[in-house]
Formats: sequence, structure tokens, C-alpha cells
Amino acid sequence: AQAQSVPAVIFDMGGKFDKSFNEAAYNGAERFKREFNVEYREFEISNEAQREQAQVNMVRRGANLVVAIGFAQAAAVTKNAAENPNVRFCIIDSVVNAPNVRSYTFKEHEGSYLVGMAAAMASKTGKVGFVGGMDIPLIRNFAFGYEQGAKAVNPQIEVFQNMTGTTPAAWRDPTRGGELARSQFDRGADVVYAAAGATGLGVLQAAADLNRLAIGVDSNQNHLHPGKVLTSMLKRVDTAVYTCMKDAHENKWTAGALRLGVAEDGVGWALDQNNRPLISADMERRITEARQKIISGEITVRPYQQ
Amino acid sequence: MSLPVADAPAIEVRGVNKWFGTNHANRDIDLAIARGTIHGIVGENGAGKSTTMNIVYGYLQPDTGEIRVGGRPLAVRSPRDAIAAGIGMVHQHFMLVDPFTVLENVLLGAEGGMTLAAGARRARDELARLEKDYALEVDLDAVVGDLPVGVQQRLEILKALFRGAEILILDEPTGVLTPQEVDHLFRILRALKAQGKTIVIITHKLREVMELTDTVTVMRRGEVVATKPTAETSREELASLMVGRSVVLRVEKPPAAAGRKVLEVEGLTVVDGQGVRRVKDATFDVRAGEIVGVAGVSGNGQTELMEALAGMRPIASGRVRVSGADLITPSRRPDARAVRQAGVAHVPEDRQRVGMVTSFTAYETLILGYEDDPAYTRGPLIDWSGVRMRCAKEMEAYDVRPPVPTLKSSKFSGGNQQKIILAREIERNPDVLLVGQPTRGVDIGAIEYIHRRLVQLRNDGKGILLVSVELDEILALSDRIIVMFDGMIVGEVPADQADERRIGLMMAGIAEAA
Amino acid sequence: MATLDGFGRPADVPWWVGLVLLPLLNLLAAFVIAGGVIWVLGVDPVAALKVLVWGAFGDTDLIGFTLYYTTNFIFAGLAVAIAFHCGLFNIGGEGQAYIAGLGVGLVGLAMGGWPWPVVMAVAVISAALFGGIWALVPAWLQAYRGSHIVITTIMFNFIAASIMNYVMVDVLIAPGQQAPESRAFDPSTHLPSLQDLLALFGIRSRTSFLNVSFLLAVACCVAFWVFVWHTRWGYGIRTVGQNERAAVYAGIRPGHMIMLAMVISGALAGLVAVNVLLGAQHRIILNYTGGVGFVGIAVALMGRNHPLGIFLSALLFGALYQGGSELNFEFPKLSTEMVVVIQGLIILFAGALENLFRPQVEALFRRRLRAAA
Amino acid sequence: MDDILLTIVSVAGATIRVATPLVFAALAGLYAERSGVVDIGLEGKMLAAAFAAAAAAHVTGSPWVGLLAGIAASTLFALVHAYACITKAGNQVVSGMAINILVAGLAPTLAIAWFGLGGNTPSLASGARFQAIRLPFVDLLAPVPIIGPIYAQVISGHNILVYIAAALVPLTGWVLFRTRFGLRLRAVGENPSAVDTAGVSVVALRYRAMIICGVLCGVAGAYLSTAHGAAFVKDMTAGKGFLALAALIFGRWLPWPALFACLLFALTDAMQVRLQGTPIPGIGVIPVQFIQMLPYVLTVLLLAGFVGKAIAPKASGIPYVKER
Ligand SMILES: Nc1ncnc2c1ncn2[C@@H]1O[C@H](COP(=O)(O)OP(=O)(O)OP(=O)(O)O)[C@@H](O)[C@H]1O
Ligand SMILES: Nc1ncnc2c1ncn2[C@@H]1O[C@H](COP(=O)(O)OP(=O)(O)OP(=O)(O)O)[C@@H](O)[C@H]1O
Ligand SMILES: [Mg+2]
Ligand SMILES: [Mg+2]
Repeated sequence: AQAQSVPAVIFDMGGKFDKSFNEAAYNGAERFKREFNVEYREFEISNEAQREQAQVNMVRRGANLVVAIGFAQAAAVTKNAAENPNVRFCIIDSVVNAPNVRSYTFKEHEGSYLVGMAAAMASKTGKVGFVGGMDIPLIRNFAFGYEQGAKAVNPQIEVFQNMTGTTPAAWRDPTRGGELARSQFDRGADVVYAAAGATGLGVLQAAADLNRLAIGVDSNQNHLHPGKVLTSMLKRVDTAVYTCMKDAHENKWTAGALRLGVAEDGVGWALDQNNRPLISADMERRITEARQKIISGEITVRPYQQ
Repeated sequence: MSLPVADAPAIEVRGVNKWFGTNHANRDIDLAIARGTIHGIVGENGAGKSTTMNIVYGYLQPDTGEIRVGGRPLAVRSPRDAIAAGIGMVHQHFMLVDPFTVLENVLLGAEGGMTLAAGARRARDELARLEKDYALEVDLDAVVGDLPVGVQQRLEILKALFRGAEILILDEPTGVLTPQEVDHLFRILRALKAQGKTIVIITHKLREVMELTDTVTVMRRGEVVATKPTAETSREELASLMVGRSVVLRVEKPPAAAGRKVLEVEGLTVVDGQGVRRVKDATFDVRAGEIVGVAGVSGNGQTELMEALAGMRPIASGRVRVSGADLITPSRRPDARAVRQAGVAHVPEDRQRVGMVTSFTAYETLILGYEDDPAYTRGPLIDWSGVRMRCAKEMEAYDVRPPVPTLKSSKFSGGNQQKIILAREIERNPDVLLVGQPTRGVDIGAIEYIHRRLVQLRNDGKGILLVSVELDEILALSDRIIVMFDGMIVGEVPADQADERRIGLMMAGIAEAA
Repeated sequence: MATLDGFGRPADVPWWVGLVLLPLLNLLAAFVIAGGVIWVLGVDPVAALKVLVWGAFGDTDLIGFTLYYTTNFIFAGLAVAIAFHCGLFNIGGEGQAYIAGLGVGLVGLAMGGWPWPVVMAVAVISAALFGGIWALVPAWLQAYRGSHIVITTIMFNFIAASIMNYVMVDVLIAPGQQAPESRAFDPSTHLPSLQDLLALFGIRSRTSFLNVSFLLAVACCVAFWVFVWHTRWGYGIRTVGQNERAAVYAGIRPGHMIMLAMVISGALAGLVAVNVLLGAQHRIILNYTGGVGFVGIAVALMGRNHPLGIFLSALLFGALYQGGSELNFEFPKLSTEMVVVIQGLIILFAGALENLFRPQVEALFRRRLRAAA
Repeated sequence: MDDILLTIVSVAGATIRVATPLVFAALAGLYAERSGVVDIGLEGKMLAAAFAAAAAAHVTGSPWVGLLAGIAASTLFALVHAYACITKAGNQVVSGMAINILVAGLAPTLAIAWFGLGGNTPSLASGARFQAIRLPFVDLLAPVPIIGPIYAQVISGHNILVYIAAALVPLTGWVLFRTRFGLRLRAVGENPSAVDTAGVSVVALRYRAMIICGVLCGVAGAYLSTAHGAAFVKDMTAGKGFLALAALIFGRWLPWPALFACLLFALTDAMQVRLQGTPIPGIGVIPVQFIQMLPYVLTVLLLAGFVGKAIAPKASGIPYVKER
């Protein structure tokens, strides 16, 4: 018989309650724990040099499934997966090709396309903004999809873009995020999309302070400032983490790379009572239509090319 | 007895003991100072004079004992209590804030209110009165750092009087003054006494004690050894009380046999970091086999002159030749090492802050400046065991106590530190020796030794340039005397024609009165 | 001791009071306060201490990790100490080590296929050069422009971070990858781990990062001792550090010594890169230094700027780091940041509050000595 | 034309927001260093205050309680520094550094233990933050060209702490040069023995200065996390304490020049946002990293170029000991 699965989750910097990316992963892990009544070990990275040793420590403590949240852990996963062929690894947001690694990536550009449409439709000034976290291809992919969505609604629209920084610190600098958003609002933008982890909280805050609109990311952030968050681009990290843990538990786990888009329900947009008043029926209809067309292939959203 | 009789002494010190770490600086001090008198305190460096008076002033706290003012015990926990009791003190090192104006310095601690404006107005009136009464003229709006020391001292007295001092303590007030300024100070002090104020004056200079005071106390090694009415004692008696034995102050010195010029200084000008010209166009020379003394009130460019000659600071113009070869010119970077290698040794005036690294051991101090000398090195490494051996030998020869090469330099007393430095500089057999303040803070025994050593070096045909603010020392040792004032060499006098009065006038910048 | 008594005044307190007793008391105080913080967080300090000790020395892997961190801290501690000897407070070890990572990384990337001893030699030189040059600029500014080295080295930490970012993100990033990391070095360049060496002592380890750099660190301790106390440059550096005016008097150029000390300091800090990148990570990763330059300050202060002391305190900190990282697994409330707290407390007590117990302790000894006198 | 005005107004607004904590911290440093205590622990005290303020404001929902908590935390560390440097004659630079490191570890440790947010505190609700204040006459002046928008967006619309910072500069100038405390403070930084022999306690003066320093750093930190930002974030001071120190040096330990130095640093920071991705004629797009290092490079250049010769209060950095 297969040994009992002993899962471990390693969150990346930002922590499991970042209201965004890591929190989504945390929710997935908690759902697994609730449904299967299986405890898991967890660890939050607090500096760069820790990642590899954190995974090693989990393995030493008997974990046979290590779920690594965030692309930054890819290198460590590559190395540790090779050294521990009997341990299963999951990596989110990056692809590691190894017989004992399952990789999840998302078509962020597709989800961003949908919220880009929402932004363009909600904008009265014809100017919208984007605040990214760390300046990496992944985040440029968000921006690229967002721009395509906005242009699809209003070809004349102006899209301001700023990245918060180039280090992982860019994921957790809400003050700077707020300043970046303010500068975009000052230039006339009235909707700003934040794809910046905890930094995005500052963007949402600035929008609330200045009575404009923001778009959240990863988790559903509509509730953070009800009426001020137009919508959130959902990235189902929770589902990914949950299925990975569940599959391992049920012995259905396979290695390989999974790429989740709108069609797989891996990305999407959030509509709930918090933003209901902001989304007109017409907006909802057009976004839903676009979603269908992406699934059917009628619309192709181009990913960002390096 | 001409002393005014008073019911209670102005100040009484009873059984005061003070330790600095393991150093017993004051031992069972008992002292009474009569009201309306001028009381002198004499003693060698380190005898504990300043410590006692700092305790009276509340600046230091005694370990045991008590202070009485006007017969009543007074808890002086801080200078504030002493000031309130009518005590004022002018410290050995002035307690002034250089960037402040005179007025701000006077106001400090006696502002007369939360804001400055009102107090300042009142202070101006009061100060005008004091200045008139005691001939203490000072420009209230001048910046203190720019004032000459004599004026700074007047300011210190003014500060004390402004705070209503009835008892004034002066700690070595004359060390930095010219003879003429000393006269002025003494006139002020006598005027204060005439007003009924009590004055305590600490000094080394027995002549001043005899001239000014009513009573004198002698301290030695932390103890009071005697208190006498001045009229009933003599300089000789005081000197032997201070040292604990009778002393010979004169060194035996055969006539000079001056030879070739070993050090030639031409038109030397030194400008400091602030752009002030410290040495102005100095020209002189030193011959083999003679001692040339540089007299002057401290701060008139002697320090800068020595440092420039030693290669420690750049010169603005002029040149310096050693044994006929150009060594220092304005275009060359100052290089103390090159100067040393050219045969110029240097005993700096501030031995602890310049001449040694106090945290180094004695043997490490012994090679300062010579650490790359082949005699002390083996390849890239320093030959420490060789250095230690040599150090032990030289400590023996120079009577350094204790003769322990591994002892930290800071653990030696001032005189012994000086001997280590002398050993280092002399034993390298230089042609020229630059010596600054060789006996400052050194006790009489060591002074005798150092003076003998310098004369011996001169007899061996070395050229010595001696800087000292002690006129007595200059007169005792020099074959020729040059006088510096305000960075200029204002005169040169052969030793046999030198007298104190004449050199004093030159030191004050008053041209040759010949 | 007796020699001074003969001098008429009682001697000072014995040497070991200042060198051993007081540092230990200070260390103890730091740990007591740290224990208090742990207790406030709702964790039993004794239990935490047990985990910490087990985490540092509990098995051979853990010892390996401890010694791996010790290696870093020896380099960083020596770096801070050489600057201290020159009277300089080099807070820039972090940036110097980081920039040196570029030097090591370029060697690692370019020299694939070469035998490791050659790669290591070149990498050591390259690391020393990069780190040394990065330290040279603040040194020059301090020596000739009077800019305070504490502020400039800190600014250089930030500037180094920006430059390395640029290099990592825009130049060296491995193609097709999100994380700003270079591609992995060729396996031929990897430094041999010390498992084999430890096996000689009967210690068997599987996966620690410990590698030959540890031996380099030990060699650096010896070289440091010879350099500082037995060469004229060391003499010059110490003279400038203790008394700059005496140095000028002696003909030692303070500016030269400041630059020399800082170059060596930067070079030593740079060697951290050899241990981490060539010995363990085998690629350049962002912020790989993780505060090691700051730990160096604590190590140097604890170790009284002497290589033996630095070795011992680096071991202490290595154990703290390794044991501290295990703490988090056992007590989720105790983050690895707790180690930074302990480090700060040690700097506070061993450095700034070094006189905390001195009066009382010395008085204790003096009372006896005075009575004897 | 409108565009340029808009940019200027927006950059000026950002400059003021970014400069405020620098001004508090620089003035804090001014009091400390004028009293003769070098304080490179401004950074750590700000960070401690930022954490305490955010945590307290989150728990109580009141920014004022947060501010008090921030001030208390910062002052506590100021007193630790004072005890080490004044009472125990310790090394001031080492003490400051120890506090920086201690707080850099302590704040996230407590944050993780209490909130589990990877070292951050939860986002504050708007009621728990200092809100923007609308000054009177904004609407009245709105139609006036140039002055209208400047008044509305540069002068008005900041939170109360910004206005306090602005008021503190002249206040500090007045205290320093017109009051008894200021006279003594300046004196004790130049020559503590002069103050001591004048019957004024050096220790008490320096402790008082350090308490003021602590309070001001506390406000600076609270501003970061409860006014400008809406949460404590690990390492959120990011060198601001050192920039403030550099501004103080550049400002020759005087309040007005220090203010201008702070504004200069803040301006480079605000410009940085604008410059991102904007091509500069003749150079092209400058990589963000190089723009981001501007304030730090500027600090080094200023220290090297202009203030190489600035004269610090003479006694600063040297412990005052009467008995060697
Ligand atoms: N603040 C201090 N800390 C430690 N030791 C001190 C201190 N002040 C003085 N001493 C020591 O106490 C002793 C007495 O010093 P004091 O200054 O009272 O002597 P003095 O008689 O005034 O000498 P001088 O003529 O040089 O002024 C000396 O050995 C000195 O080294
Ligand atoms: N600040 C100090 N730190 C340590 N020791 C000191 C200090 N001041 C004085 N001492 C010790 O006190 C002793 C006497 O010093 P001091 O300079 O007062 O001697 P002295 O009696 O004047 O002798 P000399 O005539 O040789 O100068 C020395 O042995 C020295 O170790
Ligand atoms: Mg004295
Ligand atoms: Mg003496």
C-alpha cells in the first residue's frame, strides 16, 4: 500500500495572509485540510536564502509532498526534486520538468483581458492604469492582457503602466504602490489594476482615499474596499494547491505541467455583492460574452513574449 | 599677622578623599580658606590640586568628606549648588563654547527665563557695570573662538562675577598669559579682594605665589603637606615641600661648540585647515652642537612650526634644508617618514595624543615611526622578539619605571612615557632633534634627567630645536633663543644676553625694547 | 600585576575580567532579554532553547549547516574587524558581499569545465576584487572627502542592491524564467562539500551546504592574525585606528591605511560569495546575502576583533542561525526573524552596553586591591 | 501648459507626502546631535514606531492611539540609546546600529506572532488612519488659475501630520535660537563641560534631547504606517532614517536647510515614479533600478561634494565622562 501522504506547504515572501497570492494558496490548503482531515506542515519564507533549506527541512521532517508557492522557489525545487526522487513537489507559477514535479501556471493574460474590458467600460476619462509588482515577464503578461482587453472596448484608451520595483520587495511595498496609483490618478486615470501582491493593497487604498476605482488580483479583493474595487482578477491558486494535495492524498497524483486559463476556470473575474453596483448589466453581458469567445477560440489573447 | 580675622572660613574642606579608579588623587584633604583673602595652592602636576577645587565646585563628587561654606556644611552635588553658594571657578581648561558669542557664554546657565530675549537685555546692563568696576573689557558680541586666550580668561572671570560669585577659584590662570597679561590679571584680583571677595589661586609659579597671596597650601601626591601664611615662607621652602626633597634646578652646561648648520629654515609659512596663517615667513637655523630655544606664549605658531618641520603638515611657502639638502618644500607632500629618514627626530609636545598610541604596549610604542626599519623587521614581518629585547635594554638605560616592555603605554606615568619617547627618538642617532615641551606634566626628578640628557646630546654634536612655554626651561637649556609671536619670529637673543623681562615683552608682541 | 603594586598604586583588575567575564555577562544579558521576548510570544524559552541547540548540533546534517553559516560569519566578522582596527565602522559588508557575488558568479558561469581548484582560486580573487573595490569608494570618500563612512557604506548597500537587481533582472536572468536568478553553474565548478572530510571524524552528513570554503575561512583567521599583529601594514592600520595624529606623526598616511583596511575588509566580505554561490547555491540568486554583513558586526564585537574570538562567535552565530531556522518549524509563532532580534541584542549588550556591568564588577575586584594597598 | 501644471502639482504633492517622515526624522536627529548624541538609530526607531502605531491603530481603530503607541515605542528605544550612550558612555554608532538591527528583527517577529501576515500588519480601515484634511477656501480658490489647483492639491488635502511637520521646522528654529533650552542644547553639543560647570546637568539635557528625538521619530514612523500607508510592512523604512541623517548633515544641523534637503530627497523619489519608463532625450529609457538608486547616489554625492567640510557639533559622538 502507498504510504500516507504527508503534505507541506511553503509560502513565499509576503506571508500566507497577504490577501492575495499566498492567501489564495493558503485557502486551498485549508480546504484540503477541512475536507480530508489531514494536517499539513507550513513555512513562510522571510528571506531569499532560505528557500532551498526550507524545502530540505520539510523533507527531513518526513514530508512527501512539498507544495512550493511562487516562481521564486523553482530553482530550489529543481535541485531538491533531483536529490529526493521519492518526494513529490508542486510548484505554482513556474514550470519545472522532472518526473516528480507537477507545475501549475496560469494564463494571466486571459483573466487580465476580462478585467481590462471592465476597466475600459467603467472609465469616464478614457484613461486607465496598471501597477505591477516586481518587473518580470509574469507581471508584464498581466499588463499585456489588461491592455488588450481595454483596447478591445475603447481603442483610443490610454493605459498607464508602472512597476513597483525589481526585487521581491516590490511585492510588499504598499506605500509605494499607493504613490504609483496616485500618480496615475493625478494623470487622469480613474481605474487602476494592481497586480502586485501586498503592494496592491496600497493601490486599492489610494483608490478608496481618492474615490476612484481599483481592480484587485489573485484572490477576490472586492470586499477590501466595497464599492471602490471594480472587480478582481481571480487566479485560482487555491484550486491548484487543493487539487495537488487531494490528488496526492488519493493516489491520483501525476507529474507534469498544467497551464490553466479561462477555459479551465484557472483565471476569471469576480462579481459579488461588493461590486454588484459597479458592474452594469451591459458590462456584465459583454465580459461574459468575451469569456465565452476566449473559450471558443473566437478571441485570442496574446501572451507577453519575452 | 596682616591677615583679616574672620569668624568662619569662606571655604572649609574636611577629610576629602577621591579615587579615580585605583588612583588615589585626594587623600584626607583638610583645608580652610579665610574670607577676603587670596589663597594660593601649589604642587606638582598630578598632586591633586585641580581635583580638590573641582570637588569644592561640585564638578567632581568626593568619595568621603565634606565641604563647608561660611561655616555651614554644603551639599555640593553639582556646580549649581556651588554657584548658589556664591562660588565661581575659572578652570584650567576654559569652559567656553567656542562658536557662541561672549554674551551667549555668559548667559549659559544663567539665562533668567525660558526665552533668551529678556535675560539678554538685563545681562547687558549688568555686564557693562562689572566691566567698568573691574576693568574687564570684553566685546559682548564677539565670537569666543576668535578671541585671544587672555580675553577668554577675562570672560571666564566675568561669567563667575555675573553669577554673583563671592568666592573665586582660579586654576592655573597664568599658564597661558604673557608676563604683562599676568600683571593685568593680578590687578583685577587685587581689586576683587579689596571688594571683600575671597580668591583661591592654583599655580605652579612660586614667584606669583609670593607676589600675590596671603596664605599658601602645598600639595604633594594627593595630600596637603603644609598651609602657611605667605609672609612666613620662601620660594625655596615651598619648592622642597612640593617635591619632598631639595632640588637643583640648574643644569651644568659647558659652553657651546656650534658647528655646521644642520637645519636651515627659510621663509617658512604654514597655513592651517581653516586658511589661517599660523607661521609667517620664519627664517632661522640650528647648528650642530647647539640648543636653539623657541620661546612664546602657547598658540603663537610654535606647534605648527614644529609639525611642519617634522613633516606632519604641508607648508605654504619657504623651504627647509637638513644637512644642506632640500627636505621640505611647498610642492612636496608632507612626509614624516622621509623627514625621519633624513636624520630628524621629533619629540612632540603632546606625548599622549601625538607621540604614542596609549593602547599599545611599551615595545610597540618603541617602534612608532620606525616600524619599517630593517633593524626591526624580518621580511614582511616585524621582528617582535628583537624589538622586545631592545625595548628592555633601552628602558634600563633611560631608567623607565617599571622596566616592563609588555606593559600598556597608558599605564606609565607622564614622565616615564616621556622617557620612552626620548629613548625611541634619541637612540636612532639623529642629526637634528625637534623637542616640544619636553617636561610638561613631568615631576622634578624626571625633569632633571631629561634636561641632562638633552644637554648631553648637544655636547655630542647634535642640533636641537627646543620649544617650551616654560620660560625658565628655555633660559636654562638654550644657547640661542628665538621668540615667536603671532606666527612671526620677532627676535633672536643669545642666551647670555637673555633676561625674562625682555623676552616677556617680545612674547607679548611688543617690539625689541632694546 | 605585582610590578604595578611596587609603583605605589594598586593594580587594575585582572585581564580576564574585561576579556572573558564581562563579554560573557553581556551575552547572558542578551539571551535573558531574548528569552523574555520569546516568553512574551507565548513560547517556553527553555523549550525554544532546546530546539535551537538540537537544530544546530542535533545531527551531522545540522552540524554541517551550522558550520556552513559559521563560514559566512567568519568572513563577515573578519571584514568588520579589520575595519574596526582602523577605527572604521564598515556597515557595508552586505553590499560588498553582494557585489562580490557578481564576481564569483561570472567566474562560475564562464569557467564551466575547469577543475574546481582553479575555479575556486579565480573566484576568490574575483570576489576579493569586486568586494574590495566596492569598499574602496566609501573608503576614499572617508579619507579624502570626510564623508562619514557609516552613511556612505549604508548607501552603498542600497546602490549595490539596485545594481545587482539590474544585472540579475536585465542581464543574467536565465532565459524563460521568472525568478531573477542566473542559470546554474556547471557542476565541475561546484566546490566539494566537506562531507568527506567530516567522515574522517566519523561524522556522516548527507545534504548540508558545508564546503571547502570553511577551510579557507579558517586560513583567513590565521592570515588575519599575522597581518594585523605581525606586519607593518597591520601596525599602521592599528595606529591609525587608535590614534590618527600619532599615525601622522609616525609618517603613516591615514588615508592609505583607511583604503587598505577597507579594501581588505571588502575583500573578506566578498569571500562570503564564494561560500554561498560556488559552495552551496551554484547560481547567483537575488539577495543571497540575507543580512550576513550585519551579522558580521555582532560577530566582530563579540569576538573582540580577534580572529580566535571571531571564530568562536561566528560559531555561536552559525548555531543561532541554523538552530533558529529550525525554531520556526517547531513553533510557527517564532519566525526566523527571532535570530535577528538576538543578534541585535548581542550588538547592543556586547557593543554599546559593554560597560553595563563594568563598574560593579571592577569595584568588586578593586575593593580587594585597595584593601591590599 | 495644463499638462505641465498638472505634473508639477502632482509631483509637488507627492514630494510633500514623501518628505514628511524625512522631516520628522531629520529634526529628531537634529535634537539628538545638537545635544552631542549621534543617532544612526533613527531608522530603527521609525520602524518600531511604524509597527507599534499600525498594530495599535488596527486593534483600537484609532489613529491617535496608534500615534501614541508609536511615540511610546520609539521613545523607549530612544531611552535605550540614551542609557547606553549617556549613562554608560557606550559607542553611539554601535548602539544606533544595534537598535536598527534589533527592531528590524523584533517588529516582524511580533507581527508574525500576532498577525501571521509574513511580518506585516493588517490593512487599516480608513477610520484607523489619519485622513486628508481639506483646508478652507479650496472651493473658493478653485477657479483661480494656477493658484487654485496648487492650493487644492499641494497645500490642502494632506493629513494632519504633514501640517505638524511643516509647523515643527520654524518651531525648532525658534527653540534652538531663542530659548533657554535651545541655548543649552547647542552648548552641550559643543562643549559639555562648559554646560556642566555652568551648573546645568549634561545628562538631563541629553536625556531630554533624546526623548524629543524619540517622540519625533515616533511621529515619523506612525506617519509611514497610519497616514501615508495603511499598514506596517516589513522593512518599510528602507533607509529613510539614513536619508534623514544625510539631510541633517547636508542642512548643517539647521532646521530650514535640513527641510530643503529633505524636500530634495523626496523630490528625487517623486520624480522616480514619473521617470519610470519615460524615455529621456539622448539617453533613452533608463532602467528602473538606476532611477531607484537616485536618492542613495544623491546622498553620497552631497556628502562627498558639498558637506565634506560641514562641521558637526563638536562634542557629538563623544561620551561625556568626567572621570576617565
Ligand atoms: N577626570 C579624571 N579621571 C581620572 N583621573 C584623573 C582625573 N583628573 C585627574 N586625574 C588624576 O588624578 C591625579 C590628580 O590630578 P589633578 O588634576 O587634581 O592634579 P593637579 O594637581 O591639578 O595637576 P596639574 O598641575 O597637572 O593640573 C592625577 O594623577 C591625574 O592623572
Ligand atoms: N587616566 C589614567 N588611566 C590609567 N592610569 C592612570 C591614569 N592616570 C594616571 N594613571 C596611573 O597613575 C600613575 C601616575 O600617573 P601620573 O601621571 O599622575 O604620575 P606622576 O606622579 O605625575 O608621575 P610622573 O612624574 O612620572 O609624571 C601612572 O602609573 C598611571 O598608570
Ligand atoms: Mg590641575
Ligand atoms: Mg605626572
